[in-house]
Parts: sequence; C-alpha cells; structure tokens
Amino acid sequence: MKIIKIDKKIWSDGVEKSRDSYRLIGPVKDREFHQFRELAKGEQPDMNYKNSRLSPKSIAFPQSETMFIYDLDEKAEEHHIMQDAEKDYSPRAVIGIRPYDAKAFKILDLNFNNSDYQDPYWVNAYNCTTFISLAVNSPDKFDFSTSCATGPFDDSAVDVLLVDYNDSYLAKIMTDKGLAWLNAAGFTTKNGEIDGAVTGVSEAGEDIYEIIEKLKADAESKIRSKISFDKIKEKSILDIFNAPFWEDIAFACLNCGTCTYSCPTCWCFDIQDETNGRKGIRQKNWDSCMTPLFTVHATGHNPRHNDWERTRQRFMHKLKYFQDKYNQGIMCVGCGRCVEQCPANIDIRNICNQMNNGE
Amino acid sequence: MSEFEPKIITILCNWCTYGAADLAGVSRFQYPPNIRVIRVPCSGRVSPKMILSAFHNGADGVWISGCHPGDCHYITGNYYARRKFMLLKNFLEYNGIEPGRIHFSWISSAEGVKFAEVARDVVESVRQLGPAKYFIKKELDDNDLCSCLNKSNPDNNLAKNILEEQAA
Amino acid sequence: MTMNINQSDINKKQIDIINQQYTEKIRESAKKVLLEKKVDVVIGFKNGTEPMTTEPCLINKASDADKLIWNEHCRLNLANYVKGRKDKAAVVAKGCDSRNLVNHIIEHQIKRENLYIIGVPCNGMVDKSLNLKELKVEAESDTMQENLDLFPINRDMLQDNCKTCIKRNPVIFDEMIAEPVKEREWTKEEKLKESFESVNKIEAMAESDRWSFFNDMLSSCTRCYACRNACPLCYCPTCFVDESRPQWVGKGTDLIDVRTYHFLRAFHCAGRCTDCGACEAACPMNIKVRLFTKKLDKECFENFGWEAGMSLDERPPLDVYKVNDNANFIR
Amino acid sequence: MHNPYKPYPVRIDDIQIATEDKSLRTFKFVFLDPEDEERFAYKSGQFAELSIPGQGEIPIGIASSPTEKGFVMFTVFRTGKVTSYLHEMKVGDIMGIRGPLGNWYPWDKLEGKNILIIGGGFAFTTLRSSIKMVLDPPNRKKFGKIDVVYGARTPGMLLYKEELMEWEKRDDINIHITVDSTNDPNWKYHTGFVPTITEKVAPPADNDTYAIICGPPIMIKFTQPVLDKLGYEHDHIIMSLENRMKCGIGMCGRCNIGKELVCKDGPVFTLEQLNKTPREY
Repeated sequence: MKIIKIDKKIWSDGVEKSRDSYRLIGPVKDREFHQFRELAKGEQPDMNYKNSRLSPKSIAFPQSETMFIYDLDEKAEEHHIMQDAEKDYSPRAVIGIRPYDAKAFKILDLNFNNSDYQDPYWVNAYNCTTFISLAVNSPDKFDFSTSCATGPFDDSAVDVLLVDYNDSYLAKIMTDKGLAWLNAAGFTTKNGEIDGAVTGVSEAGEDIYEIIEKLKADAESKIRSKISFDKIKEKSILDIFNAPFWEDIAFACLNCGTCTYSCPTCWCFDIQDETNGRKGIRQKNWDSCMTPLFTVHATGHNPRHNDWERTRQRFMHKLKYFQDKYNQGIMCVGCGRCVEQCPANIDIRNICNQMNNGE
Repeated sequence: MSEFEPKIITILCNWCTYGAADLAGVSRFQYPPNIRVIRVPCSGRVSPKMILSAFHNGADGVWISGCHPGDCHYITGNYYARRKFMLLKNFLEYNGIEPGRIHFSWISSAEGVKFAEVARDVVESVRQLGPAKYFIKKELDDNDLCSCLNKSNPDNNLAKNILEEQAA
Repeated sequence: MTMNINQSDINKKQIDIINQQYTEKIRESAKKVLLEKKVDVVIGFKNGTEPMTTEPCLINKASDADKLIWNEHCRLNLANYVKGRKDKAAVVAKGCDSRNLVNHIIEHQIKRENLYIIGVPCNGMVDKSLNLKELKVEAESDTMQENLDLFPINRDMLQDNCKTCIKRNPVIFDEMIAEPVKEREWTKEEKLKESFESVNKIEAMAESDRWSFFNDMLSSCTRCYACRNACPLCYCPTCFVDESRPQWVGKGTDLIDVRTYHFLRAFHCAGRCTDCGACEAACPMNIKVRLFTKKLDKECFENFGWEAGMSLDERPPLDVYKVNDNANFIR
Repeated sequence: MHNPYKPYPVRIDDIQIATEDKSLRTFKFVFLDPEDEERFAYKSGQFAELSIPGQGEIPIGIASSPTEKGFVMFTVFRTGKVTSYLHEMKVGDIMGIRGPLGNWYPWDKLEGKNILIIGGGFAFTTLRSSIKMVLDPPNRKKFGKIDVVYGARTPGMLLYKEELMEWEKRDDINIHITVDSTNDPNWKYHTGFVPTITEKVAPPADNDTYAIICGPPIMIKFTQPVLDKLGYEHDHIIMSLENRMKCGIGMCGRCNIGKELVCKDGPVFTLEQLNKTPREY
C-alpha cells in the first residue's frame, strides 16, 4: 500500500483523462440532493458532497434492469425463448463513493455471489467497477458507520481511498485496480512511478500516515450515535421475533419503501415481464419487504399480513437473520439514510438497541 | 401528415351508443374505420385506468359515449360518469394531453346518424393533432446503458425554476 | 387565552410557549380519557429521535401520556392511523386531520362513536425541507441548539399547504385543547386566485410545457409509495398499482409508469383530498406531489363548490350528481 | 458464467385435465435442446420455475420422477395470472423451465428406513414423484416399508388416479386413499380427513420410520398432533413448504422463514428445524 499526494489543481484534468478508459460515475447535485450517476463528458464529480440521497448500489444493482428480451411473434426465429439482453461491462470507475457505501457492496456480494449461485448482472457489474472512494472528514449527524464495522475512513472495500487534505487529495492505493485508474488518470506513470514523473503528484512523506490517522480520529470522534448488536447474536431468533416491542416500534411505520430504496444494503428484488406488442423484456426491479405484495401467496394468504410484521421482517433481516446466516456482522453500514429520510421517524439505531437490550 | 390514420379507442355503453353503432352499421351510414370499439355495461363503468391504458398501448385518441342523461339503463350511471369525465378531461389536459385527444358524447340507440357524425368529427379532430405524444409506453429494449444510473435529466431544470419562482 | 396571532409575528419563543401549553393539555386529556375508560388507546405524536422530528405514537396507559407532545413538526396526518380500527380511539387532531376523520366517517372506515377527537388549533407546520437547509449542521457543531432557539416561524417557513390552509381548527371534536385560532376569511375569488396559485401557474403553461414540467418534476421519483402510504385516503385493500389482471402500471422505472401512478393516485383522491400535505411531508425526494391533488381540489371547488371533509352531512362530489351538471364538454 | 435466471426452452408435449373441476392440469414438457434435460437432473422433492414469456414465472413442484426420462411433468392449479395463462396454452407451445431448484426429501438418510408419506389435495405432486422414484425396481429395495395416506375432497379431485389404482394393487406399498366425502355407493376406500386416517393406518413410530408431509396448511396443522401422539420424533417428520417466490435461488429475499430461505435452504425442512423458525408461511 502506497500513499500519493495529488494536487487538487490537476485533479479534474486527471478525472477527465481517465474517461478514455473508464465510464465515470460520481455524485452530482440534482435539484436538492446529490445522486450518483454517469458523468457526462466534462462533468466532474462533486467532491464536496455530504451524502447522496439514494445509495450508490444502483451502480451494480439498478432499480430496474433488463435481464432478457423475447419475441412472442410465432413467425420470429427463437420466439418465446429468453435471449440475453446486451450489456456493457467495460471498466467503470465510481469516484467519490463514501467508504461505508463501498463496504455495502461487500455485503450485497454475499447475497448475489455465493458458492451455489452467481447473479451474473451483479457479479459482472461489480467486477468491472473500480472504487475511488473519498474519506468523510465531517460525518453528518445521522452517520453511525463506526458502529457497523466500517467508518468514515474505512479502506477495506475500496480500490483507492482519497483523503481531502488542504490543497491535495491523499490517495491511499489499496489494489492494483486502483493503481490502474490512477495510471489512466495520469496521476502515476505506466509502471506506477510517481516521484518527479508527474507534475502535481508526489509520494507522500513518512508523516502522512500520522496525518491520516489524525484526520480519521477527528472524523470518528464526530460520530455521536452508536449502536450495539453483540447481544442480538446470542439471543435466539424466536426470542427476538416474539418480543413484545414490535407492534409498538412499528406503529408509526407507513410501510412505504423509502428506507429499503435508499438503503445501500437492501437487496430484495422482483422479477417482472413487460410486453409491448409482440416484444418484451424480463426485468429485475428493486422490491421492498414493506409491501404486502412482496409475500402474498396466489391464494391470498399472506404470511406477513400485518403492517407491523413487515416492519419486523426488515429489522430482523438486517440485524438478526443476516448475522446468523453469514456471521459477518449486521446488514447495515450506518450511513443514516433511512433515519434521515423516514417520514415517520422509524430509527434503526433505536430499534437495534432495543433488540439488543430489550426483553 | 396526410398519411396519418389515427387509432381511436372507443368505449361505448351497451344500451345506447353501442346500439347506435349497430344501427349506423346496418343503415350503411359511412364512418371512418379508425375507431376500435370496446363495449362496457355503462359509461359509469369507465375508469381513468382504461383511458391511460389506451394511450400506453398506442391509441391516438379516446372517445367515450353513453346514454343521454335520464336514459341510463341503470337510471343514474351516466350522471355520475359526467362528473367523473369532467374532472378526468381537465386533469388530463392539466397533465399536458391536448384537448382534442379525448371526446365524450351521449348517443341513443336510435341515433345512428349522430354516431357516424361524431365518429367522423372525433377522427378528424385527432387527425389534426397528429400521432399521440404523451403517455405512450416506450418501445421495450435493452436499457442497460442508462440503467446503471439513477434516472436524471440534468439539462431540464424546468420544474426547479418554476418552483423556485413560486417560492420567491 | 385567545390566539389571534398573525403567523408572521410568531417567533420561536412564542411558539415554544404555545407548544408547551398544547402538550400539557393533550397529556391531561389523554390521561383523563384513558382513566375514565372512554377510549382504549390514544393516538398522538411523540418526540422523534432527532431534533425537529416527531413520530406518531399509540398509548394505552395513562402513565404513558407524558410521551405525547405537540409542536410545529407534527406533519403527518393521524387520521391515517385510525382507519380500520375496531377499538375506541382518541386522536389528537389538527384541522386537516379532523377533515380526514370526517372523510373516514362518511366513507365508513370508522365510526364516529368509536372516536374521541382531541382537537388542536393549528398554527401550521414547518416545511420539512427547511430542516435540511437550515439545520443540516455537522455532527460536531454546537450551533444546532442555537439554531433552534432563533428559529422564527413565519409564513415563509410553513409547508406549502399550511400557507393556504382553509381550516386550521378541527371541524369535529370532542374537546378542544385551546381556544380556536383565527381562520382566514377569504372570498371564493380570493381562494381561486391565492389558494390555487401553484395550480394556476401550471394551467397558464403551454400543453407541451406542462407535460415536460411534470416529467421533470417526477424524474427523481423512486415509487417508494410514501405519498400513498402517508395519505389517509389510500386504504384500498389492493391498490391499482398492485393489480395484476390486468396490470395497469408497469413496475420498472419507465417515466410513463411513474406518471401513470401519480395521475391515478391523485385522481383517486379527487373530491376527497383535504390538502393536509402528508404526501409531500413524506416524500423522501421532496417532490411537490400536491400539484396534482391540488388541481383536482380546485376543480371540485370551482365546479361543485366542494371542499373535502368539512361536513358529516354532505356526500363527496363524485358520489352525487345534479341533473344540470356542466355538460358542455359532451357532444 | 452460468446464468441461473435463464430458463431452458421447452415445448408443451401433453396436457391432461387432472381433476373433475378442471382446476388442475398436468403438463408434460420436452426440452428443445436434449442436453438441457441432463442439465436439469433433479431429485424428488425439488421444484422448478415455469417461465412463460410475457406473463412471468411460477414455482411448481416437479411431479415426474428422475427415473422417468424424456420429459418433465408438472401439475398446476389455476389460480393467478401465470397459471391462468398456462391453463389456456396448447400442446406445441414454447415456454421455459428454470431449475431444478431447492432441496429434496433426504433420500440418502431415508435409505433402509420405513417411510410414511402423507399428502393432501393438489400438494401430492412431489409425493407422486417420490413414490414413482421409490417404486422403480432398482430403488425399491433400498427402502423399508412404504405407507401412503392421500386424501382429497372428493374422488374426482384425486390426482393421478390411474397410478393410484395401480399402486393400490401392489404389495410393496400400502396405499390408503381417502376422501372428505362422497356420494358414490361403490367407494371402496377410506372416507374421512387425512389426520383421522393417518391415526388409524400409520405405522408405529420408531427410529427407523420417517414421515413426509405435503399438503394444505390446515391438513398439516391437524396431522402434526396426530404424529406427535403416535410418537414420531420431530426430526423424523419431514415437511415441504410453500412461500411466494421469484428468483428461486435464494437472492430476491421474499420467501424467508427466519434466516432460512424456503426456495434454497428448503422447501424441505424437518419439523425440528421449523420449530426454531418463525412461522411465516
């Protein structure tokens, strides 16, 4: 692992240059909020953004994605047979993604890529993406990422971790993939050399580790909300499932999909066919455990008929079932989007603590 | 434009206008072949879902016709429909649909002549407007190139401008 | 105490005093009706987990009554939380909540005798997006409390629907927790001009501009259905978006499907919408979805002189007709 | 990379009306590419997604047995959008099958054991597959005594009636057919609900006897106490569940009961396992 220092003056030129070999995705302000989307030519990622309104999971798990196309015209060749939709898996770089959002991709990967089945749409898109992440110097008040085995400076799921430091970005190069992007941006030479080779880029001195540690400690100390889930692991599924607090917790919940759609780790989806004339597509769409349609049987029977049962499912999945199934912590990176956006103030931090400490 | 033949989805009540269409047929009154008739028990049965569905699936215009007020087979169905249609028409136009795309009429089963006449007028009015522009479902195709992004239309900040103006 | 207060004069301190009084009265009433066993539950607001947030809550013990609060962030419509209840419930209701309770009663979603309405004269709710703008402070900052103290509530800070509110006091109630606030008095013409100003602006646009205006407005909609779910009017056992035979609305991100959803949702609220603003308060993308319902409100007001939820004795406009209703658009 | 969402193209080879009320039809499918049949190697108890382009997919238990070659068979109840469409389809139509999916009855563990098979209504499909497989001559000697209790509302609602009659005549399997009621004076089998008949005919519980149950929730609810009474251990009671599914490969998130995904970790569970999970099915 190497750290280089990139002068902000040459940053945007480098980003633009990397476009020759990458499709670029980054945070841009769209009306009130920042969103991740493909950057048009000449468009720069906004490196001063706080948080994107929706998580960037759509980079590899779009809200709606065509899987197959088909033709219902009996005169057509191969009619009624699913054909693969054309895909573009050329290299993509997502610039400015928050470390905890990048971490969420690791969690989604547990679901979409396992020894039994691999979702090709996810796997291909994830593999072709390079994560040029931006550390969070000033976490906002909803951030509780440090409680979730990640944090504002977490470098475990990124290819490059950028740290905003005065007039420079300190770039922690974590993987070869990351180095390849820095090369493409012209921040390093082809064989990864830096010193003196590129104007505006220098190898960081020894003191840089301390500086980054300091910035990291500063950032982490600004995060005030904490959750704990150590005791959730020990309790039995049925004990928490049958706990008396669920109806009370869920009373205010509108069962809308705001939390599930903005969440970087919610992975549930639906498969739908859409036909226009004789041609059609089969698509994979985000779905939400909050809707009754998610689980209702064709007979009309619904195992999660009541609103509060659906709310319970969401939190049981994230905080208990996931822990038990994968033994890799909880299915939450502490980004705080659901807390900030919930119309009814359903707060996962409270609920987690209640599950942890409650009877 | 002269080659454009509009497709009109026509929703007729079983008791009056459907009879009128029949009468126009057997009486050999000429009317254009652009209308596709759907028969419903009563104009009161017509739901806005049906109108939007027609546009989704490529209709250039929609024409709804039932019994004259007072003649409803179900006594009052068309009175209720009338209020609903007025709101529907105004709301469609508010959403941007041109006034000439959607038509309403009361035609009794004895009015074969009126049926043919209104059919001609409806088709002509939609022909003038040209092919439908709004509420059409797009051709289905691979949408990968845009699907990795959150939808957005950075060039069009119309809503923002107008809302800001309103806030000011 | 009479509170004939002009909105723009009220500052944060005064609001705090009012909130305090309201809160105490609400708690008192809640305790009383629970202890007297007039009701099984009380539905009101409690403090949220962050400053300037609230959460609807249900209490069934008098000892929990002190959870209840009142302030200018009680945006959601509590009528949404009583529909379908079989027990006896007390509801804390501001003007618009009460209008939706009227709706529920005339639409047979709830029985009047099962309701105990704790009426709250309403000074308006603060626009939630102002929280974001004004109070999006960094976690380390101590300025948040200062911001709160200095926060003046004036008309500009209210959410849009409160700016044009026609009924700030409850329409029906079993008790009022304070003297009614003054209602704005305006003529039909004033209403049409001012209350529907946002709609009038859109009506003045060219057709194609209207189409692209709404396309643009809805382009950030994720169809989380928060607007539907926050709305007390939306209680269909199966919503049209969930119907599969036929399927009226596609489930992907096609903007036409988004338009269709918003069109039909609004139309389904025609003649029933009280303009309570819960839909906009709930929207995570801050989309001005009221621009749709408000148009239909205007149509109903202009054509039928109708304002929803104002009376238990009148049927909604699409549930009745007049022989001489406007027919000039029909051949 | 293998795409687990992509169905194998199949042709409908045969359609039979399965019950007197015509609400069930049995479909035989032939793979357009014969190699797909090998890729579709399955075990009794598994299911597949029947995939109709333009309509969608439905998870249905496989009714044919791995010992039957050249086709796969499903019996489908007409209920929702996709099944209604399927019921209107004709021999020769092209559609897709995706699978096999899920786990199966634990045949390895069941070797050398007695098996009590309890089925009700139209959930008999994977049980038919199981019986057919077990009765295949090379397989039959692997298992001990086989008892089958199968019930339907009326004689006309029994699935696979001809096969039932054949099995009835054999002496290497005990078939106990029952109907809720009948006005056929010549009905020579049982009359009564499945739990009642089970109590009468079930083999005694012991360590070498396993029960496999597949049926409507109400039948399962009342059969379970009977098995308890008979002394069946909960790890000797094997059940097959249904839940709404989409992906069938454990990814889409809707079919879970606790941390188990019915489509991938199931649909077959022992009662002992189910006792530890929320009853969200």
